[in-house]
Amino acid sequence: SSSNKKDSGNGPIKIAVAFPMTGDNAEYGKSFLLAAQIKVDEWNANGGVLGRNIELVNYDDKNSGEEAASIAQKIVSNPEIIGVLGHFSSGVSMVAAPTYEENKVIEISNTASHPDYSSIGKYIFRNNSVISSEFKVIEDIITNDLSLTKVGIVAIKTDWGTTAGAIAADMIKNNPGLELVAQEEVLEGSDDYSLAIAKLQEAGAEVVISVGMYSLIAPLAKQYKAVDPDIQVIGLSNAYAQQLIELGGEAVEGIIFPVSFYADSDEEAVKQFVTAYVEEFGSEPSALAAQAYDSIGILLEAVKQNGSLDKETLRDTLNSITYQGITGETKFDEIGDATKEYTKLIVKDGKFVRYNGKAAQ
Amino acid sequence: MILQQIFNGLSLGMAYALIAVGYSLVFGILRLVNFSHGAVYAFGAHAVIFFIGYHFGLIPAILLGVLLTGALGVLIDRVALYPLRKKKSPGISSLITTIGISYIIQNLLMMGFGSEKKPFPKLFDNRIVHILGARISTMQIIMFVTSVILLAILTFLIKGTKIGLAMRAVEQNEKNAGLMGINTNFIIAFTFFLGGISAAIASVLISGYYEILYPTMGFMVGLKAFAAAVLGGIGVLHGAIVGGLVIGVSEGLAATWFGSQYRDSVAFIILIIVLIVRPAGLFGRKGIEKV
Amino acid sequence: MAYLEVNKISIRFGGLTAIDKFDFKVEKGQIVSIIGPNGAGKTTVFNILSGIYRAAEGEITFDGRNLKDKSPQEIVSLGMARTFQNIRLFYDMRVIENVLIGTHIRTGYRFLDGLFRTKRFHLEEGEKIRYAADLLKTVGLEKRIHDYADNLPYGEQRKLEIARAIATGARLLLLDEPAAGMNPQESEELRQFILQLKNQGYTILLIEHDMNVVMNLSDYIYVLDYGKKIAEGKPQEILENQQVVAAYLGEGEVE
Amino acid sequence: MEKIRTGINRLTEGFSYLETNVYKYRIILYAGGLSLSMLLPVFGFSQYMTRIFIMIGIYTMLALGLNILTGYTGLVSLGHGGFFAIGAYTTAILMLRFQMNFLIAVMIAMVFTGICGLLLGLPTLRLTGTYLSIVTLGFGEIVRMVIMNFDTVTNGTLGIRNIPRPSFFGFELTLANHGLFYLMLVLLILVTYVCIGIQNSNMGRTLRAIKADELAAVMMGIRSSRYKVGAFVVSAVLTGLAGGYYASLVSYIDHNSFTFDVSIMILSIVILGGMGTIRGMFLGAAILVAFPEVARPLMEWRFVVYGLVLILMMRFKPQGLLGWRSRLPYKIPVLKRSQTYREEKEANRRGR
Amino acid sequence: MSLLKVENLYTNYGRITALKGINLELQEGEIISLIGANGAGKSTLLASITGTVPVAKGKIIFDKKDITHHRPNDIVKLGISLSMEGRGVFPRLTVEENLLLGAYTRKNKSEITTTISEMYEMFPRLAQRRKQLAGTMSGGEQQMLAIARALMSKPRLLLLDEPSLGLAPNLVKIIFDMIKDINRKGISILLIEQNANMAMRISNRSYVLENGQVKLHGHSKELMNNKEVRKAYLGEIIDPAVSKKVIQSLASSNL
Ligand SMILES: Nc1ncnc2c1ncn2[C@@H]1O[C@H](COP(=O)(O)OP(=O)(O)OP(=O)(O)O)[C@@H](O)[C@H]1O
Ligand SMILES: Nc1ncnc2c1ncn2[C@@H]1O[C@H](COP(=O)(O)OP(=O)(O)OP(=O)(O)O)[C@@H](O)[C@H]1O
Ligand SMILES: [Mg+2]
Ligand SMILES: [Mg+2]
Repeated sequence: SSSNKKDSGNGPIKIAVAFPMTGDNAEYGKSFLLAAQIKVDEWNANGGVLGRNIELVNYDDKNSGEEAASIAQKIVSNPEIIGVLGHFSSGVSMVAAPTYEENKVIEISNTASHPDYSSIGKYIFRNNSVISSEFKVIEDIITNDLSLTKVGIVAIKTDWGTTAGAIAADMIKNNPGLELVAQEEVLEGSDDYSLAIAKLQEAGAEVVISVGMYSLIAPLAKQYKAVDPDIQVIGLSNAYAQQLIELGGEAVEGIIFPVSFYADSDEEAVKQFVTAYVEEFGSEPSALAAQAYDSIGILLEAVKQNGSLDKETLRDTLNSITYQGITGETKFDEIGDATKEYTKLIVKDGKFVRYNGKAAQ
Repeated sequence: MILQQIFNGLSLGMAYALIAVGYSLVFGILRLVNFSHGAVYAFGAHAVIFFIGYHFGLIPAILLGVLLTGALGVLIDRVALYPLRKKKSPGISSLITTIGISYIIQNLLMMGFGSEKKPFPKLFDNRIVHILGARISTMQIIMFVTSVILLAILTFLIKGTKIGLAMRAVEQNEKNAGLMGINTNFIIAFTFFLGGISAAIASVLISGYYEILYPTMGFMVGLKAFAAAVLGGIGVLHGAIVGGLVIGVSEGLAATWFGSQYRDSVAFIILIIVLIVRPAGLFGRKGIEKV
Repeated sequence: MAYLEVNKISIRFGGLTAIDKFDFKVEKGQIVSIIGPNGAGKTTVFNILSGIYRAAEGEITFDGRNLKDKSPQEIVSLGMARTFQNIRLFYDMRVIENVLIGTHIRTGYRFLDGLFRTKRFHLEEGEKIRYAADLLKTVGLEKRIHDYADNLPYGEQRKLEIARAIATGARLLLLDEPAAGMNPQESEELRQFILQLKNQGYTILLIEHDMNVVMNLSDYIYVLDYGKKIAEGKPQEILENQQVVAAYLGEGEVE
Repeated sequence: MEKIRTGINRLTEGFSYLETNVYKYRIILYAGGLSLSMLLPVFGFSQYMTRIFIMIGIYTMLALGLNILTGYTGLVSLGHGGFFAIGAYTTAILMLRFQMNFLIAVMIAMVFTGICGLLLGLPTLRLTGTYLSIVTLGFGEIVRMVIMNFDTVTNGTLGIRNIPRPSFFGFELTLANHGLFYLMLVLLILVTYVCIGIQNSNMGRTLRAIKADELAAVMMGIRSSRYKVGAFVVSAVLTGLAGGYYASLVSYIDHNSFTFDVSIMILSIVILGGMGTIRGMFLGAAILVAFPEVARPLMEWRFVVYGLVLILMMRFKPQGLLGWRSRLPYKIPVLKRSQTYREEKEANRRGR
Repeated sequence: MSLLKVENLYTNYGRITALKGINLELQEGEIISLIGANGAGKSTLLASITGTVPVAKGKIIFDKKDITHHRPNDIVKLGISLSMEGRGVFPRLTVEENLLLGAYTRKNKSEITTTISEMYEMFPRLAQRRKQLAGTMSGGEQQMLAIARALMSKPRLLLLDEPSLGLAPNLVKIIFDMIKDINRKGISILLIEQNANMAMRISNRSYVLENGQVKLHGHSKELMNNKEVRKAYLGEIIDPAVSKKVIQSLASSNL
């Protein structure tokens, strides 16, 4: 009933930000909120959009489906809100998504990675890398750059980890040059990976793909290197975070992974964002934070190009634009997934640097 | 492989055992399931990091952190549990109270330190020793030795000293213990102090081993340690250690045979099976009831 | 055959032989007492009879049936109920509810009857409640029906415990030191009460240290010491038995 | 502190005073309360509010279920989230894979949860106190692990989504048409009815006796094992029902919907409301479910305050907010013209 | 010189006022007995003196020191020791550990060992069972342990709450002799007994409690001749009306 309700006019345009702000994953929520705020501040400094100021409304979903569901109800009952940046995990996003879809409120998640997430509805978008394309890069690293064959996988047992782990396994199985020697899933809530490591090592893995965030890859690398100093660890783009080096220390030296965002890039836009972010947060932004920043950017760009807040046309505009952001060029496909471009990074001397293959090092 | 996994399981179990001893202690003396123990454990590591941040140096920081955690134990008792005891309220309300406490500690830690995983300094140079073809790190050995020493000290304290006798008397009947001339408030505070200290020692060692700390680090480990304490028999300290090792080893074997993702379930399945066979745990004695 | 016949039962706790080949019998309608020094094993006999402990050897026949391997519940339903040396009421429940629990084994309606409030439920429940109220009246607790058990003074708690045992429909009552903690007047009232139970056809097996009660009530007395029977007989015979006087009654006048 | 204490005390004393004095009007009160809740949606609450009311209803059902086990029988379960999950998953799978109607699916789920209750209850009969609690805790975790690892049935960590809403004769119940709300109300009334039935019959009395003193109960001829297992089963069945409804309400479930925190929440409600009471479950659920919503403005302090609330409530009202002993006289049915009836009259006339 | 003085003492349990203005005095070296029906408040008085229940109003003075709101452990240190009603032994500790706890306030280890052997001499049964868990002892054995434990602290004032409860008749005599012995060694005693006859016989003075108040007090010899006391507490004259009433109510019931 409210889809055609005209917004009352001159007040600020509101965008909801719904992430865990308390609990285990609060660090992510806080950093995404900050990244989003930086983008909004940029726009507001340039006169806002459609002549109106932009305002973020912050919700804490504690990364719980139940909380998210009730927040979603709260968000859709506020007609001033045009879209939502959130939620954090796929599971939570998918509990909330139907409510947004029913009420024609745009949801963009910068983190959700469940394959089915964006197909929940037409108003549901994802500005996160699609895992299969990331694995193409990883395949390239292993076969061409490193020339290794025996691959092991350690995946975190979450919706995301399970899916990504399966895709990684497929990738290896379909490549006759690679051999999947072992695949282990590890549970959240324990920092001891020795059991999984022993199995991978026994199986003779030369390279291990760690399907998890920095909080998995850093201790994993540490514990693995203690028993096998020569192991090559490969990560995924969302492990790209300053904490990886803080936490992993020497053990993460030589870890390689694909990214669509690189904080030390020379691009002006990236520099500008990184400076603003570091000033506020004290550490460098992660890839996911950069995607949060870009997500707001795309949404505002779509509003601007659409020229009105009409929900249906706004959605169509969002689906058609191509956005140049700090995570590269972003364009949503039919179901609402973004395609991305990747560069490779390696940890060297406690820093992330671009990786150009073994020969080039 | 199996042997290696058993050793891995043993060192994992050592971590559970370390925490379980503190659980079992408070549990044994106060008949209280202290759900805040996991949070107190996390507090210990954070306290140490805090003092390190203020340039106290590693050893003084650890000492201060451990003492502060002991004090936290006493504070918890004074503020939240003592009033309940005074009212002779049912044990279950203390359980809910300790859950409330763990919410508070955990969230305050998050607010103060952030929820992310942070590095904890390495305590010892970690060397690998080969025993029977399996690798063991020096740190694992240190953890083992520490738990045994901790166990020995606590066991002597409880079984062999006057204060230990008083602790056992308080456990059985607080009012009558007072009538023996025992300062029950002091005894209970002392027990909580010991509980806090042992939690902190455990968390320093374990954090030092994995070189990692974060506010929710005590949750899953805490549950497992609780399971270990019960598995060994409530209040039986050496039982807590054996319980921890049993759970650790069964996780190791489970990971080998079924995969790492079955670790946790196997730990609890073992627990259930053992309790069905021995309803009072491995070393627990069935409560006597003279009719 | 006697109503209750106990044949050479023994039980050991670790190294201690708490009951050593004890045998005794109780005729229907009698009051029989077991006396003996502290720790002689009297309560243990009750625990064996009621199925809490299992005798290592020996046989028990009650009302023509062998009690071997019978569970406490089965024993109750055969018609034997007990009280405890340390009173064990359901303190968080009302007086009348305590008695209603006693009627439990005579409940015929099913779980679903209770859920759907069938006629059977109403009839039976009503009957039970009235029975309980009547019973309480006869033991002199009618003013306490609605009270909670822990608010009762000691003497009334004792009475309630007996009423609860009666409510099971038992015909043999095992009473473990019912007069303990009562003053002479109260124990005299209790004596009258037990006598009355006898007159109504109840059979009573009694443990008691109050000689005033024991000697004036018992038809027959067994004396235990260190788990062994050292004497048996009518009250007068027991009073004159030198062994009993030495081990139990003590020299001098009897209170 | 002192003020809070006297405040809370006065409040609950007030309630218990009301109980004694308003008893006569209870039918009117119940009817009033019921019609008020039936009218709730008509007051035009947002879907957000409706959702909160529904969640309160669900948690009331869960607490009523656990209350049978913990409140009456004295067996503390730290793993009721497991039964909740089993109910939800069974319902979801039956509805999705076999296109079953909600009602049939839920009923099968209840039976299945009941069987699980039996399977947990039987082997743990010999356990008491903390030993039992830790086993239930383990059970809850094992259920979660099974959900995570038994991919073919449970879809693993990906969870189950697109669970259909209940529909009857082609009419789909949603939040918007208040159908879900009324369905919750019907189920809640049903569960409450069952609990009252148990409480006021031999079963409830027996369970309470077992809680008070199991040995004494056994000596009264009670087969305590049967009743304890029975309590497990009934409790599981009711929890399974709540789970089934929950699955259909949120339409997406995964292993994270049924964590240890959920089990703790249910237990907290039971204890906060007042163990062994029915009224307490309603109040407890209302407070603990509504609190995080009301406290949203507190932001990160929210869960610190939540912890404080638990502690303070326990400190000042350890027996639960509505956990007083009834002061009403026990209801004794009277048969007219019976002997006892006449006697009583006579006694009254003489003036006791 | 008065060792213990209780002035206008009030104690409540929630809404119930159990003590309503008790006045009592005990001279150094005296035995005082406290008698009264169940629920009169005798145990509550001892609990108030030892600080285990909070006093609402009034004063308790021990050896010129106001101990009214002191904690139990401090009171024990001053030299008051209680053998409590219901024994209160620590069930999962051994007999010997229980005794050691009784001497918790004493420092000298060899003296404690001597006292323990004295206790074993007095109660040989305890010596036989020094390693047995107290909870598995029989009722009477536990009672002996409770008394022995109370003596372990070498108190100046010994409070005994129904020490003869559950004891065999010969032991009752021994216990009363023992009380006199202890007293001769200079320990003052406050004795609660249902067995008022015995209690009054060995005590210097007696207090009769009723409904939380002192109804009568005076020299025991005089009180024993008081008609009312004899009737109500010594059980000599049993009110025939009472027993008749009981019998009648039972006869009319249809059990
Ligand atoms: N479970 C047990 N373990 C070890 N010893 C026990 C156990 N139960 C009883 N005993 C011992 O067996 C003996 C008999 O105990 P019982 O309780 O039958 O005595 P009683 O005759 O009832 O004595 P009282 O008159 O003091 O109640 C006692 O010495 C007691 O210590
Ligand atoms: N913990 C308690 N809570 C509430 N009321 C109590 C409590 N203890 C005792 N009372 C009440 O206080 C009053 C005095 O009890 P007290 O135990 O002091 O009596 P007593 O003279 O020692 O009796 P007895 O001969 O039975 O030991 C009684 O009415 C009793 O019901
Ligand atoms: Mg006995
Ligand atoms: Mg008393």
